[in-house]
Amino acid sequence: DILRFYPIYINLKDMRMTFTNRQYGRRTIVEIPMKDLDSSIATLFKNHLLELLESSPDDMVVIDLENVRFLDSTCLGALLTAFRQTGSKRKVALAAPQTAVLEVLNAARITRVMAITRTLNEALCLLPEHWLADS
Amino acid sequence: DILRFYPIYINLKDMRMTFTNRQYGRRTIVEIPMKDLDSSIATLFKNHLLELLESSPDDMVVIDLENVRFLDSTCLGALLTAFRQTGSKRKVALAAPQTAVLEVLNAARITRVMAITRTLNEALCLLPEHWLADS
Amino acid sequence: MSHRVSLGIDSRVESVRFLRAAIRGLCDEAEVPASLISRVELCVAEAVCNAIEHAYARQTDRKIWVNWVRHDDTLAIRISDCGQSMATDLFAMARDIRLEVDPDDPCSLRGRGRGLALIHAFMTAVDYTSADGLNHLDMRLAIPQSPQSLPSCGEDADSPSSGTP
Amino acid sequence: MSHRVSLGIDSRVESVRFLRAAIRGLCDEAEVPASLISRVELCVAEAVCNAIEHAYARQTDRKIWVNWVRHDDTLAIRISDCGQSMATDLFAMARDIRLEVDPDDPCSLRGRGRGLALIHAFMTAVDYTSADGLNHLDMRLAIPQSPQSLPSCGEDADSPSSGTP
Ligand SMILES: Nc1ncnc2c1ncn2[C@@H]1O[C@H](COP(=O)(O)OP(=O)(O)O)[C@@H](O)[C@H]1O
Ligand SMILES: Nc1ncnc2c1ncn2[C@@H]1O[C@H](COP(=O)(O)OP(=O)(O)O)[C@@H](O)[C@H]1O
Repeated sequence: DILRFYPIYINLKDMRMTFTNRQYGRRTIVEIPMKDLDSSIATLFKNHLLELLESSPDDMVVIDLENVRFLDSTCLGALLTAFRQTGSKRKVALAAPQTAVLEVLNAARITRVMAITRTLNEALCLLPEHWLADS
Repeated sequence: DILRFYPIYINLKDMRMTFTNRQYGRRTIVEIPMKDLDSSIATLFKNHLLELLESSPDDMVVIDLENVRFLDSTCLGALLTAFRQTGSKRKVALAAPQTAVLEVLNAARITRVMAITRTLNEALCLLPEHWLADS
Repeated sequence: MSHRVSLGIDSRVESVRFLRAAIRGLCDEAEVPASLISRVELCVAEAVCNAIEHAYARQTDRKIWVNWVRHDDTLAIRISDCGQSMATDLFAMARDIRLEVDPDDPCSLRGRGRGLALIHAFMTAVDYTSADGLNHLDMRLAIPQSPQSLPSCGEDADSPSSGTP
Repeated sequence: MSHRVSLGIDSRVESVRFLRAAIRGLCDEAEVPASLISRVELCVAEAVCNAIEHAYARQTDRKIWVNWVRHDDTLAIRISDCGQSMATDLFAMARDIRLEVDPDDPCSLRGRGRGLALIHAFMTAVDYTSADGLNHLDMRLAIPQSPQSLPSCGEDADSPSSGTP
């Protein structure tokens, strides 16, 4: 396995935080260091996802939501536009969302276009045919 | 052991709560059902303690603070005046205070007149000579 | 008995997380079930972000007020600003905005335009009014009564539990 | 960067616990250490109860405002009322009021008169001012910087942890 990092530095909550990409075979895991995916970082979140989707167009993407306690409409929209701009060719999975985040994802019926898994490992074990996009 | 109850009904936090006395040998345990000993119940708290101290003047009193997360100056004062009005004859112990409550008790150096114990059981096992009042 | 707390922040997105934290604290103290607290938190954040972005066009030195009232069976929250009002028909339309994504409809994958729809989805009632230069978004959420808030000390006094510890 | 939230309640003792809950939420979000949060909570409650009891003589329909500001290294909280002002010398005297009980001094076992002394004991600095019909109690608390709030991502980028889960 080759480890690759695409850190984006942002000054948030008086400390620097960065989205990180971690390679796992043909999958890229996006790690989210902040507790809140809110409107103050929606643009950064979208740009990070777009850059990732463009730079390695064949990988699957797993977004690790385990530490995220809050997701608002702007970051939900960031996720969806990034997904849309790849022409729905990319398979995206959302791993380990907390209850509050899951409620927002469910309100948007997001499983129609992406997979949701209970754990990160489940996402990494998903077979291509179970990734909902394009299916 | 004889079980005696002196319930005082108060309408607090939209529900009825009551201080309860429980007899344990020659000790009376005062149980506090509310999380906050604040100014909205300081008078009730003082009256409950005074009534107890008058009705059974020879018992020791153990105030079970385990569930109390907040103590303000008015309830601290209620405790001290009730104690004072018995002529410092009564032995009082404060059992199992949480950190925030302990800080207030320590700021008043209350162990000069009452015992503080880590657990309720420790208070019940205290020998009379270790109860600080009158010592 | 009703309980009321009002809150205010400057119109900066960086302040919204503090407002959310205060709302969480208030709802928790008011015994709002945890599953509803996260909805309230989201809806307050969406409404406040709308005021910052649309009513104030991202000016950061304006004020936003949140009035939080806990009634016995409902939570009533009003978000107020003194910026640009929203057209009444725009607000009425928001009720019908589809939240759901549809793989065959790229428009359903849009980046914005889900805030009011989420508020409608999660709150029991939502209203928007403007008067005297002030705009108010009112949301109400029905709160199920918790069993422990029913009177119970009669029982306690009648059925003493076994006494010694 | 500083963060500010203002809060307001009616002058009723029953509302104070909600204010405390909001303050807890704010301080927690602002990464104030837990041991200091309970002190802040107490001091805000003491100051607000003083305003209710002394400035407003227990009238329940007046207003009390709390202005909460988190600076990098301090918390600044202002409690304001528009009632009866406290005499300046009374406030100055409070600094010397003894909190400690003394078994030989019945006066040290008094029921009241410990609120301001507790505020002085727990806060770094306290001040009281009146102007234009408003009274302000200002308290400041120094907050130790937590190590995790120092920049650290340079390290993260240089020393990747072993990759696969
Ligand atoms: N508080 C407000 N003041 C003025 N206009 C608003 C307000 N809230 C919403 N709007 C209008 O309604 C539209 C839909 O809002 P919303 O569903 O929250 O999505 P978004 O904010 O992402 O556009 C906004 O684009 C804006 O035109
Ligand atoms: N906000 C206030 N407005 C007017 N007077 C006040 C205020 N706070 C305190 N005081 C005065 O200072 C005295 C001491 O206050 P404090 O130490 O809090 O004790 P307590 O409120 O129990 O009397 C009060 O009795 C009152 O006379």
